[in-house]
Amino acid sequence: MSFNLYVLFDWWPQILSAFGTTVFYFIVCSIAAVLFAIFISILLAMRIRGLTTILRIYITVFRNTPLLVQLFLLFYGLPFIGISLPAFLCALIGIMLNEGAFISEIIRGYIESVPKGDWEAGESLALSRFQVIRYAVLPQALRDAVPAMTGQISIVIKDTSLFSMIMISELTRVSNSIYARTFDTTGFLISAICYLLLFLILSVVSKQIEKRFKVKR
Amino acid sequence: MNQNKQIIVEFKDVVKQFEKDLVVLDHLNMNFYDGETHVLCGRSGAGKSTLIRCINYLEKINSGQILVEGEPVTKKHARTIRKKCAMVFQSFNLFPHMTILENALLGPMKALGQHKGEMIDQIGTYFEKVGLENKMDALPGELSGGQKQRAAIVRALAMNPDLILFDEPTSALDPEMIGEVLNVMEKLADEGRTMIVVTHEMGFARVAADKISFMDAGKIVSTCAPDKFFTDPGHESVERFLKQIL
Amino acid sequence: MVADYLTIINFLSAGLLALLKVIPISMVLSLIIGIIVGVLGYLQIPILKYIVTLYVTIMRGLPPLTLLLLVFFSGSFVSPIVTAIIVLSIYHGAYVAEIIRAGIMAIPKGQHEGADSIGLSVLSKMVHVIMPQVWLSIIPSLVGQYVILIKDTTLISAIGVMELLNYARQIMQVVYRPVGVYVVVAIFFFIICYCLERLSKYLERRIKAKTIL
Amino acid sequence: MSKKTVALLCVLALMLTVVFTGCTKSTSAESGSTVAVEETVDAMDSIFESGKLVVATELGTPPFAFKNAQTGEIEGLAIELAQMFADDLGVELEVRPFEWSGIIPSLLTGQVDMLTTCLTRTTARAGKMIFIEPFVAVSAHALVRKGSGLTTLADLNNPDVVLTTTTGGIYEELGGKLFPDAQMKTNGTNADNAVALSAKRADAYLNDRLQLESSMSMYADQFELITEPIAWDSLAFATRFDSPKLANAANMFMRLSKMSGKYAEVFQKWMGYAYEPTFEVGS
Repeated sequence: MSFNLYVLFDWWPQILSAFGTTVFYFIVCSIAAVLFAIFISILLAMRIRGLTTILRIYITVFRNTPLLVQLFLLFYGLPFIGISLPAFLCALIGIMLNEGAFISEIIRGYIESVPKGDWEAGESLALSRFQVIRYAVLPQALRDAVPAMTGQISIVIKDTSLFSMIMISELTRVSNSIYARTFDTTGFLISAICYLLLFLILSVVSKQIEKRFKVKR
Repeated sequence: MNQNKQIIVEFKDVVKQFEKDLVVLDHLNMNFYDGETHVLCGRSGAGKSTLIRCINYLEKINSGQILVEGEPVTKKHARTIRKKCAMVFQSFNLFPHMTILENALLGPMKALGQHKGEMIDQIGTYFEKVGLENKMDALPGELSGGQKQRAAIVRALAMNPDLILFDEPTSALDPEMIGEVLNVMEKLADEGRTMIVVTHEMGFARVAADKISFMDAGKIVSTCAPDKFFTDPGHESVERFLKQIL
Repeated sequence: MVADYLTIINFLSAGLLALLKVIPISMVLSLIIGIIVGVLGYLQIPILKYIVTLYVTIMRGLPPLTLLLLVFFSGSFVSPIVTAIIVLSIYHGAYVAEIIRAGIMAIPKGQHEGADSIGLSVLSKMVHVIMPQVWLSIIPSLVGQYVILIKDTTLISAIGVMELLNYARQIMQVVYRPVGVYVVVAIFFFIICYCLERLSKYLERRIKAKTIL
Repeated sequence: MSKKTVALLCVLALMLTVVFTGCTKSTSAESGSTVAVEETVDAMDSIFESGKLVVATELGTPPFAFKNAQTGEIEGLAIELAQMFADDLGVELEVRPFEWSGIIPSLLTGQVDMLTTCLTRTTARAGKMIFIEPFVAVSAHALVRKGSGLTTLADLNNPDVVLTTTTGGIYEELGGKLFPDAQMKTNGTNADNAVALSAKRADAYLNDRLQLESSMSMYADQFELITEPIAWDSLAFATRFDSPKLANAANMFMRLSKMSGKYAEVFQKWMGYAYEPTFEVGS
């Protein structure tokens, strides 16, 4: 395991574009996952009979099966039943469903820990259940959930490495292809550094967000 | 005198029980009248809080009927009734992520569908009334307990309610802050607002109440005007209660 | 149709064997690494504490797939399955270390002071006083981490370990039912992970009840 | 105080053991090639000692090596030849399946004695291992969807065209060289590539003819080959540089079985057509 600079000189355009792809997928997927999770946790908090059961099943299933299997099912399985989604959509839907399940579970926890009095205060202002969630409960829960959520989002960075297996030319794929042509593992080291860089940037940003959105009670 | 006033809340044979055997409201019959400040007192666990929480459907009753302005309190009517009666809680329950102005605007804007522009002046005068006109943009977390409770009262007033329910509004406050909240409540009583107040503050009851009811074990034991209540309540358990706290 | 699924399950069972090797060994190794690093992280020994922080940060920021490929192609380890076990253990060891460190931190200060006051050494304090209390509180998060470890074993197909997912991809060419094949794989993981999740919830409740008593 | 230090030292020692075992492992692997010159054992010798020839193969490559869905046995042309070779040596054969990307490392790290899989001979690879005489020569083609409008190889060299091939295979590099303007993608297995082509995620799938034909049989009438080959691929077994004896024996086996007609028999059985010596395979 050694770092050979020539890899960087020979392959920097591919590495740069792969880094861009990774960043792009990370941003798009994490935004989609968070929005989807918020949507799911609102539906859960609405306590609509039947729907709640379905959502609980969805969350349990997606939390307890590997993301890679879900991606393979979406990418290689669905075409057999006539649904051929492009790789981008498979990646997006895969992360949205998988991380969405994890994040909505986090948000649900914080929604449940919003003091009961705040629900009642919202209800006594004659707000509908949705309005209570939308204006009184969810904003608090989301602010409380920021640290746990950014932790989960940092996992999305790592999840993007799985996209290498569904025809997306991101960091891991490109370093693998560098290895296939040069038998040099420097590509993996470079991508590892890129992932760490992204992770550290996200940690700094999330510290700021945490500070900014902290709820004083 | 009662005959001149309209009944605003009517309890008809109301039973409320938690679990199987814990009866909180025991076949309760009671009328509350428009324009009156009605104080409910009694030992803790007597069912006072439950009684007023049943009025705006925060608690469901098991049998009997509650009418608010002639309308039955049911799940179907819950929102219409809540638009008419605002509530002030023991622990304020202000939304911590909004400024107190936003707290006060939330109900009128989202539940009553009013415009912010129409409301903001009126809410401003309420804030002046409670002495918080300089704090409107503060978050609840930045305020003292007394200030929070006064802000919560503004939030209730902002709904322009026919009736305000107070659920032990001073119990969670430090002693030195109780006065500022009671002052505001006295002002409201003087204005002739309809209020139902659950409180242990007998001083407030004596000064501001039009009527005082004493509750014990899920029943209203005695209802009378304050001067009579403190001198000749007419019931032995009320006398004992008064002796203990005065 | 049923025959197809029997073929699939029969075919996949070989992959199960590989997983039965990888999962328990990685669990134990990651626990050992986690205890050592977690205690070291708690003790805050100069210089060493930076190494611990560096290790934990790198493992938290690095995708396990990249780590697997890097270690595997660097050729430092003998076989894919050994690489898989070592990488999974090192990777999850960091997370287990964080769980254990947090567990130690959560033990009331009085316990440390009590142990110090009766003259216990650091080691015997850890072994006899602190760790027995830590176990109880960390079991739920430990089980949660193991669920992630189990799911991460699908990644080792990328370095050629013939495990469940790899067999699944092979059989696709023979039995023409990719949806079915992947669903069978998903069900397998679901059963294991769901049982563990229930177990951790159950233990959490038990532990809570115990501390209240 | 002293007890504390002792305890700390204990923990430190434990930590160091972990670090050191890690180090020794990596140093031994790095210095493996230099050590090999002095004291390594030719795989041939260890094969006789253990009575077992261990080979690596990739399963998703019918008719060369694949798992029979009915019996669960690994079989195919390459496997049968390996079996014949083991029989000649008088030892047992152990076949270890790997995913394609793990094949070459499995040989280089000494887990197996020999690769008996569809290994294309390339100059770069020849620097890593000894190639045995090829066991089959196949042409490599591009597989396209019928009616896709791609009919010649020249059509493929277009920025709009997405090419796919197996991850870690030689066609990734070759495709990049032959069609520099096209986009080069990869998928894990032959079946995955066929899915990608069928689902229009890729416009052409590059691989050797036999692999492509198995993909065509998966999707009856959907695909067609561009008949002009992109390359000729001679597939060969391979062994390590530290095992010249094994390489020598394997070469001799390959040559003799072709001369004796045994090879032609096996070829007919698996390939479905008669063996004709080509300029390279036969000679």
